[in-house]
Amino acid sequence: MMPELGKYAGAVLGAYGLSLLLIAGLVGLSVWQAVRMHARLRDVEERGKE
Amino acid sequence: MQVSGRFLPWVAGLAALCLVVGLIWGFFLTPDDYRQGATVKIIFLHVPSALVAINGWMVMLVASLIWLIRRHHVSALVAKAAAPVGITMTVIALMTGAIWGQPMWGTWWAWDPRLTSFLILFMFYLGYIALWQAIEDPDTAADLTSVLCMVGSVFAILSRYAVLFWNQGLHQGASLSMDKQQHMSDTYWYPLVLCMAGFMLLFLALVLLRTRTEVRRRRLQALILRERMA
Amino acid sequence: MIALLLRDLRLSVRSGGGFGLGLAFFLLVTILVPLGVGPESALHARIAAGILWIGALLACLLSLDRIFALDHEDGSLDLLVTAPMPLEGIVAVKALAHWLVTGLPLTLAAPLLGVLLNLPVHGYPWLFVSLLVGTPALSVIGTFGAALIVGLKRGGLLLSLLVLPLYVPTLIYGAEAAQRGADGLPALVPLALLAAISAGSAALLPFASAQALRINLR
Amino acid sequence: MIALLLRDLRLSVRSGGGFGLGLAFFLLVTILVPLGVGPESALHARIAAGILWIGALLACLLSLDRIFALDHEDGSLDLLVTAPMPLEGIVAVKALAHWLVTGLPLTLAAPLLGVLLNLPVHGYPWLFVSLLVGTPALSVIGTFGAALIVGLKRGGLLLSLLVLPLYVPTLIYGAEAAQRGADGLPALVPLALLAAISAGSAALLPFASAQALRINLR
Amino acid sequence: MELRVSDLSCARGGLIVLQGVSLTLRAGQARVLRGPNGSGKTTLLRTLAGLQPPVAGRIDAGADAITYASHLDGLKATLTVRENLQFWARVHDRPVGDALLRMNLDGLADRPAQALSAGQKRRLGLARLLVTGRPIWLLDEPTVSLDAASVALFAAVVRQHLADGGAALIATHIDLGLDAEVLEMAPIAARDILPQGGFDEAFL
Amino acid sequence: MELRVSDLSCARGGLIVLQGVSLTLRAGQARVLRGPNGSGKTTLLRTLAGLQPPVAGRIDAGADAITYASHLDGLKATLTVRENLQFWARVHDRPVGDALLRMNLDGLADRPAQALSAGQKRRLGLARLLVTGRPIWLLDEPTVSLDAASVALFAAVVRQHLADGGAALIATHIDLGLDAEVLEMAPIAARDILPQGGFDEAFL
Ligand code: HEM
Ligand SMILES: Nc1ncnc2c1ncn2[C@@H]1O[C@H](COP(=O)(O)OP(=O)(O)OP(=O)(O)O)[C@@H](O)[C@H]1O
Ligand SMILES: Nc1ncnc2c1ncn2[C@@H]1O[C@H](COP(=O)(O)OP(=O)(O)OP(=O)(O)O)[C@@H](O)[C@H]1O
Ligand SMILES: [Mg+2]
Ligand SMILES: [Mg+2]
Repeated sequence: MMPELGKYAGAVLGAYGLSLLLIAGLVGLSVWQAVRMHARLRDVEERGKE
Repeated sequence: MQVSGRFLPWVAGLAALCLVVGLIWGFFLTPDDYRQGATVKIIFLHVPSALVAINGWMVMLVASLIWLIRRHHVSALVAKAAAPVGITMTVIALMTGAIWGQPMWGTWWAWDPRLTSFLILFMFYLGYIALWQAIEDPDTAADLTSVLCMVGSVFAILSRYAVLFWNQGLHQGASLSMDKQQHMSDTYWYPLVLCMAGFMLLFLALVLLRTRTEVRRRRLQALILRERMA
Repeated sequence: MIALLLRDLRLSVRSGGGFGLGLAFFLLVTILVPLGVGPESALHARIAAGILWIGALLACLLSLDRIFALDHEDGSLDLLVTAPMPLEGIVAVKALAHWLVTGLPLTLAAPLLGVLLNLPVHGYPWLFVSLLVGTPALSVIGTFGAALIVGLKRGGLLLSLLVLPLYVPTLIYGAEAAQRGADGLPALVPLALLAAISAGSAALLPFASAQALRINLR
Repeated sequence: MIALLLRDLRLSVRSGGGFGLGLAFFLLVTILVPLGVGPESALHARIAAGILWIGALLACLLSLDRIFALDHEDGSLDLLVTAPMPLEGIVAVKALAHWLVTGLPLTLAAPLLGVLLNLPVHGYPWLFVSLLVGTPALSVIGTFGAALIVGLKRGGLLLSLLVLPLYVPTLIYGAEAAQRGADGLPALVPLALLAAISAGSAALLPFASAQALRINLR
Repeated sequence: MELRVSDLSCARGGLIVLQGVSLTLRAGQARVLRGPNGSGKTTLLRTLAGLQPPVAGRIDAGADAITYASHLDGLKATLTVRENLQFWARVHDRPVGDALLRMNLDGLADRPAQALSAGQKRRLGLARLLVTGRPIWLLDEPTVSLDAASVALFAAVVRQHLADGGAALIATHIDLGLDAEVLEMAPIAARDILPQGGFDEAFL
Repeated sequence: MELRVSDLSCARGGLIVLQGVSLTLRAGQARVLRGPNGSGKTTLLRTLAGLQPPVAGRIDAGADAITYASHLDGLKATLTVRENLQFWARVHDRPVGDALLRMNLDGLADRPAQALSAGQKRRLGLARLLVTGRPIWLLDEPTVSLDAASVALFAAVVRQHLADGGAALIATHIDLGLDAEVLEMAPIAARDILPQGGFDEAFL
């Protein structure tokens, strides 16, 4: 399955790994912030209704 | 909010699809280049992220202009939301480029014009984000960052020419879609297009998501202020 | 307007923050570089023009936050804004005053400091002219940055971050002109481009600065 | 004491003046140098260690005036001095806080920026270690300088002038250690001297700083 | 020469602080703003002075008719008392005249401003009003740090200004002994809290 | 716990400003410093607080007995009201207690100090006195910017402090309604205006 990367394996894997890590980090951060903000807003809105 | 809420899952899904297919195709199913060996595979990350990084700034510029002219609040928040995505893409392009440069040019970094202007773009993003964070009042922050974005764009173009004047570099010339045949065979081209689409959609999805978060944040602040006064 | 210019000049002479210290910083950078990179003079000659330009740029940069911050802290900026003067004029005068107390002395001192870094002989006139033409752009662009961060507590380093990318074209053309001059190559093209940047930013940026100031003060 | 340390750290995180901006300045200096001296990477490799040390030193230098000036302006320095804490302790804590928000991040970032300047491979560990050992000296000496100029309006550049000569030995040994490391030469001697300077100034200078502060406040 | 304010709303820190402020100030009139700490006096004066935009409502005064004296005096520590005043006079293109004498500063004319006591600084800050030559004075707690004699001196200066056809709006906690109507802050305190058309409203 | 000052001389800017100051402040006593602007109140208080050395004379108070509230409040703009106070409490190694409540700041506890009005900032500055736990308070115009209600509140706080065995020396231009002797500045103003000992004197 794994393609033969030859002597450049480190470079290619490193590039893919780092990039995916960064993208995942950004996506994770965005989602986390979105979820948290949504929850806090809901809290406050419900408090307001009472 | 509603519109963006309806679109978001689709955009995100499409982005994920394009990315997964494009990257898997690029990574597993393309042959090595006769000159560059396996390192060509980096192109599927490098070029799309560079593209998105540049266009991210354009998006910010347009959003800032809309805010300054029409005072449309959401567009200011779009600009704010786009900046972190843009800077991440810049970092990805820089890093993959650097990793690619090591086998190709024998150095991680060279002061080639394209690389240099990319580094300057990174600094612009950094300054822009820092300014957003430094200012308390959201309206003031939106106004000032918009002014910065516009002046910055002018100077970014100036620097581009300055850098070109200063050094003729190592980096590949532009070989985007128009004359692709001359530069790149289809084997690389199709997955590359897919990846570019994927990165664009990812950018769109993230900006939408982050804008929604920013809108909620503003709403939350407004509500908290109201409570405090009541 | 002239009153404002005179006041700014007098203030920077009185508080000792004007010429003296900008120059001193320039001198110190020029001294630090040989200490940092080692004592070979051939090496120094090659980097002299660039380092002198960078030193001038940093010295300029460091004095930027004084342009508005002092006036903001003691409330006189509010009063100036409501005075019968166009804000663009105030901003332009401030930039001019900054250039007179920073850019001009730096330009005059640079050839002297060139000696320390072993600048080649033909380099001197080019270094001087390029600084003379380029430092106004540094002051004007810097005034814009200072206007952006007025009112932020100690925005000093944020200011550097905002302004430095804007300084890039000026630095490149300026250092390139000086360097080519030093190497005995034709250097008129970068010098002309440098002059264009200076003229352009002096003509247009005061409007952006005034706008930023207005936003900041409300 | 710990309260003071925590407060200082919190303040510099809140005001955005801490890590971020010192680092940014470091980055900017590293970028400016190639723009100034031209794009040849062989040249960069030769000056990399020196330039990185100078950059770290300048980034450190620029944040020095915050150490006491902010507290002095809003009156809290007067209150701290009359609080039940030894002044030497206050000064030492201030220096520590400064190192934590400036020197430490600079040290961590330096190897990354080495890439931009094409630092030779063996240089990295030496650069890192020399900065780790040397930056505390920069903070302690800087605190002394800051104590000397407390209360002068915008003593920023005066401060640079006072402190830079004091920084010279640190810079020389630090850059020498990093440079030798990069050239593959033995570099333990300058490193040991650097460590001695750091230890000595950390042990003795707080007393001088406290004295300077006492004189300044009356 | 008249200051006419109608239905003004002012915001501070994203919240509406004042609402429905209407007032008219004619030549020779003074008005005292009175209200507890945090009731928005400074906010109102800054809005009238044009230092922050109103959220709603209109402010009519001639061009360049208003001058504002805030909590800060706008003094340059290294300039002498006379130089400080001369600068403002030249900015407004008018002579310094007897402003120093009238604020009892003539003995201190050649001292740098940093060597003044708190009250002396304040007197110098107020002397600026005299050299601007503007008819409408907005004063934010002008008597802070002043001793009784200086307060009386300043009240006389204000009275003279009114007699000369000027007008003054003064926020203060103490009684200046002026013949002025009081404008209470309580009735104009904001009822709804969030700014209209501002950032927040769009998100509610 | 007693503050005893004998034959003190103080200088400011190289000139002797006060001469022959003697006073004793016992537990439970307050004293009001009264004098026109520039008469040296700030100079005296700074000298007593140990922030500048006396030219002559002695100051006796226990170690760590004195705390001083100057024209400046020593607030950090980016910290909240509570954090500001907590910091001073931890520096003095004491609990915050009900200081916020007593200065009527509890509603503002989580606001950053920069978002306070002038009077609210001053109240926070004064709340610091409560957390230092020191018996002798030196107050330099504490009521600047305070409205009538806050002045009364603060007077009550001072009264409570005196009842608890504290002491206070207060420079002020207004009447706090305290049962305190007045110390006039006029008699202690310097008679011979000579430079303070040291450098200059050698040349006279
Ligand atoms: C840190 C180093 C690098 C940076 C910052 C960088 C940046 C960029 C940028 C900004 C683009 C432009 C994308 C566009 O025009 O749409 C690009 C494209 C490209 N880069 Fe790099 N690059 C780096 C290193 C490299 C290396 C080492 C290689 C390979 C040897 C490389 C190969 C390419 C290729 C093939 C393209 C596509 C050109 C095209 O079709 O337009 N890059 N890079
Ligand atoms: N930057 C800010 N952010 C949020 N709220 C603020 C800010 N500045 C002031 N406020 C609040 O706005 C209100 C009005 O403040 P303002 O300064 O106008 O009061 P004031 O009447 O001048 O009070 P004082 O007599 O104490 O000077 C106050 O409740 C204050 O807490
Ligand atoms: N740095 C200085 N250099 C020279 N003289 C000064 C300096 N600072 C203050 N003075 C003078 O010293 C005298 C005493 O000042 P001080 O500040 O103690 O007065 P004060 O009683 O507190 O007045 P206020 O009620 O106005 O606050 C004043 O005449 C002042 O002009
Ligand atoms: Mg107020
Ligand atoms: Mg005083």
